[in-house]
Amino acid sequence: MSRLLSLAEAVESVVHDGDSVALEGFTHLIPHAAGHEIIRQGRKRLTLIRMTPDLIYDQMIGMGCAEKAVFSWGGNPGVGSLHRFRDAVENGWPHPLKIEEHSHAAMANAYEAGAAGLPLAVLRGYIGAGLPAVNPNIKSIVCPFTGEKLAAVPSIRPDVGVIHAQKADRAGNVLIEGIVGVQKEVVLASKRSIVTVEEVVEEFGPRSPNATILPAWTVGALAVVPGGAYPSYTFGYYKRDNAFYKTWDTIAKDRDSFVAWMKANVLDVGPEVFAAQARKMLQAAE
Amino acid sequence: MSRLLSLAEAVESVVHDGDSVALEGFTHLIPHAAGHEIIRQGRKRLTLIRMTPDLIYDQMIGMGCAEKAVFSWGGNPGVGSLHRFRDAVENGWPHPLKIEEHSHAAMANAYEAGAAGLPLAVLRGYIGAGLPAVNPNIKSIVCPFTGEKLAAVPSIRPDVGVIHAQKADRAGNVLIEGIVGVQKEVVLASKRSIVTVEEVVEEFGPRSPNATILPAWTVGALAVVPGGAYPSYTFGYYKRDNAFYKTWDTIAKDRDSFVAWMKANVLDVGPEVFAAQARKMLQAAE
Amino acid sequence: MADYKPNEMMTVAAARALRNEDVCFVGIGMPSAAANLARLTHAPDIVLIYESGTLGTKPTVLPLSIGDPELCETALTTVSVPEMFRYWLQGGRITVGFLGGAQIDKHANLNTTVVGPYDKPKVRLPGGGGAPEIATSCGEIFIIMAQGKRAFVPKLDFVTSLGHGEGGDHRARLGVKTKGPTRLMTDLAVFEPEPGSNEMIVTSLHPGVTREQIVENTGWPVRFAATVAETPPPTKIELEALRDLQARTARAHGAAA
Amino acid sequence: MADYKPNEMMTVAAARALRNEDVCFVGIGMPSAAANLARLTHAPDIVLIYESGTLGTKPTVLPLSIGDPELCETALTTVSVPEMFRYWLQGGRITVGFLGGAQIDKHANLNTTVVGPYDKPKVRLPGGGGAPEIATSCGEIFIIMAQGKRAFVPKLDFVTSLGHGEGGDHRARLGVKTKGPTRLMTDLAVFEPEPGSNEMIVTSLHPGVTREQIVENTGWPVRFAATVAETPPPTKIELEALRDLQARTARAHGAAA
Repeated sequence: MSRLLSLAEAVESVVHDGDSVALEGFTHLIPHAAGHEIIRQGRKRLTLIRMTPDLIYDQMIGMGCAEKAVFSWGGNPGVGSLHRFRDAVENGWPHPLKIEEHSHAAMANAYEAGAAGLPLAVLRGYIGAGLPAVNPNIKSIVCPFTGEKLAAVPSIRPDVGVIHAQKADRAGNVLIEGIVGVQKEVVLASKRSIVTVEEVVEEFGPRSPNATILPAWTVGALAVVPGGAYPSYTFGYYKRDNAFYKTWDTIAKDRDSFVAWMKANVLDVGPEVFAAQARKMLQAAE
Repeated sequence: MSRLLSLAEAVESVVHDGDSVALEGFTHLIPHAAGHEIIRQGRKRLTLIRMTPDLIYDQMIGMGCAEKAVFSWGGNPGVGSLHRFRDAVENGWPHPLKIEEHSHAAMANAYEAGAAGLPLAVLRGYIGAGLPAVNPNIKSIVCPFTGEKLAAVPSIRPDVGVIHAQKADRAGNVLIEGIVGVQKEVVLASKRSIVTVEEVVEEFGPRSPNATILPAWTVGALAVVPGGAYPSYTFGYYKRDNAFYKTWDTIAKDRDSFVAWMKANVLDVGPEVFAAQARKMLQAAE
Repeated sequence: MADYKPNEMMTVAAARALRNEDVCFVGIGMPSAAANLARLTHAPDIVLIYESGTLGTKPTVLPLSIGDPELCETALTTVSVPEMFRYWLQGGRITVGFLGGAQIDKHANLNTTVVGPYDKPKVRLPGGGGAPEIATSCGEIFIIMAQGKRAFVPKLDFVTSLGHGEGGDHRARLGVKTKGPTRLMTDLAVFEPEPGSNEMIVTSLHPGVTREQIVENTGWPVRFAATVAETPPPTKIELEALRDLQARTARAHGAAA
Repeated sequence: MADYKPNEMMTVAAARALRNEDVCFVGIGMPSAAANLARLTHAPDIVLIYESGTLGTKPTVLPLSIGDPELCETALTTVSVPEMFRYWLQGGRITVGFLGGAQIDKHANLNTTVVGPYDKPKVRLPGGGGAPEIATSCGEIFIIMAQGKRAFVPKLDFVTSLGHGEGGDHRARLGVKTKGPTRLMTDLAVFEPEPGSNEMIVTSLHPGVTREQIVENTGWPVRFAATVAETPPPTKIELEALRDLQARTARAHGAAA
């Protein structure tokens, strides 16, 4: 049953040093506020799992939270490199980062298999590609009916899954709309979970009979963080701050400017700053 | 791209003698009108695939359309036996029926795998159960990561998939709501398809961003048949005729009363009778 | 205490076994009546899931089929059938699954497939449906079946779903981590697995039922626990809730004719 | 005919290759510009799919990321990412996939993973994302890449996604049934696979481009088709549609700052 906590309490009680942690959200609903809180609480040696490491993992890696990254595409979408991620891989700064690299198809299937309680995902994948030679977690099975060789990857079953969503109701059920990504899968696949939401409502009210809802009993800690996905976005609430994604390229390029930005915008503030940032994007959208 | 046809034209052009045909709908949205049309057109030697054979296959089997049934639960839900199905299996009337029997989990996974273009589905299933000993299409694979033995079944990829849905828009996209069952999967898994709908609207208008929609280019023939799911139901349109399901038990128990009912209610009429039957259930619901 | 029928005692006994915090995979018929009775009495927060995909459903009348409109209309949300079997059942999210059958043996294996040989059945039953995986994926299994020698047999004609297999640690030896059948509710008694052997033994007799009646209605040499309780009879509240539910259901299903 | 830049010629050439009946898996950047240009000009019914799950999307501005709000708001519907990769990509429902990369070889294999050794990269690139399966699951592949010796290399540092492998029937020998790269659009020319060898050869030069320029900007001994066409320059309609789209996009992304 989901417990309504402050974000600080949620991270404190759910995320431990050394955990495998998946903060998911495919461009949409990226749990930036939760990522910042993990940084503020100084978590170390995390295995960070995420299809698109993105700004959120650039920040966590640059601040030294990560020992390993499991991912399928590590860039700043539409902009370019993740400079902190590259600095860790290429130069070992702030310390070396192990990587386990997959394709999107494999990771999406692996989350699906994790949610389904299976030990592996099977896909027609990686044919003629270089990754199987460098990632021992890409194996194969042979179809007993057709003889076809298919790729197999371990299902993803993180210690902790973290997502952001539109809203929860008083009972603690969570509603997700728009680009739903692997949001539902990562919560169902994880041993523990944190869900941040824009708001808590009395009841969801009229909705599609097939709305994407995580029932309260599948959710761990629940925290209300308005704007918690900024500079990503929350469908129905505020837009993506595409300009910030471009600005990040400059901030992150240099170690000093990165550290200064993190101090001013993460270490010295709290999750309450997200509401104002999202408000700005709401106005921009109107 | 979906083609708008009469139901008779759709069945005429899409369903051939000897085809494997899956008429799906998990209690909800069962394509009864399409089943009746297949009977009227006298299709023979079909392999009928369906999780819950139900009244619709009781009728098709009793009328001699089927050579084989692939299924996971063959009963009249909440009522009892399928007498025509039993008569075919137990006594070979009107002729013998081959069966391939699975569990629900296996068939649901097999449709999913069919939609996903895979040759097999993998599940943790059939442990300690008797079916693997009598169904050679239940095999296993070994997880290369954990060593766990998991069940494997061939994916379902029928020649023809047939479903009923709420509505299509002018472009031929199809919207499905409520208990969505394996409706989407069976169309995506099939080589050809027929979708009957309650109505065609200009545009779907406001809807969930994640509405279950089959794009026009994934749909074969489209036919408008108001009430086409009766005595099953269409969420948002009319209720299930639970009383008829009970009545069917009496009709189907006896070969003569079955044949008489089929002549009067299927052979001698057309799909236009469904609208009035559904209207009755609409009134009952109000 | 009102007058009641054996069937009502069976349903009430099954309802009582459910806890407010359970997530229950419900089958049609008696399991559905028992699960909804629990929800309407002592377990208002119980989560009911039907294999049609309806999560957290709260029907006001009992469904005739596994996918009646009421189930979807009153659900928190409804997922596809593949998702239901993958994420929810196989995912290990169900605490209790309800099963029944045409035949049961002393280790609570069930047959709903055939009477007679599989290839040339005397009676072709509906088949397993969800049962083979419900039996192994749910945290534990409750079984509801009216007792009688044709149903409570020494050897099943077909094993549709695994109970305790050949007894003892057979489930564990098959790699199954869930408990299997922990409780069998009949119209005469409650059975539970004997620690060690996992043979289903009588642990509670319904009021007025004798050991002789149990023996006469069980096809194997039935055994009794060292201490056999008497099942508390249905309370007024339980009976009224059950009868109201069944009356509403009869009206709803009949009205459609 | 208006003045235009080589990048514009490249985008227009890519747009022209798309047909009105195509179902196109679109990547971010130039593929997105080309696919939307096609939709806004000669292929109004083309179905655009982005890997974020948006089916049949019709954005009025180009997305910066693969999952910008515009994509979902204008889509027919949006599915989960596992479903996108299972039912839509692997399901074989996409006729054309667009790819690009940091490096390409003469058989149109692509590298977007690393420059230098994998374990100790000189440059760590973003990685494959959807590319490894896009490359084999789509009916055919169009590639857009600006030409230059650092990108058009004799040997890839890493094979992120399969093109024609070692050439010839290598794809078929790997069990792949799709066509692979059928067209490579650069800022200088159009390449197509030579029948038989499946080596990418120049089949059309953009207006004003010389064979010498191609040779200077290709890291392998580039070959030309027996008959090399001249790419028709962008029409006024094409250029206006492309520039309008890019101006709207710049305003939309800038305005958010």
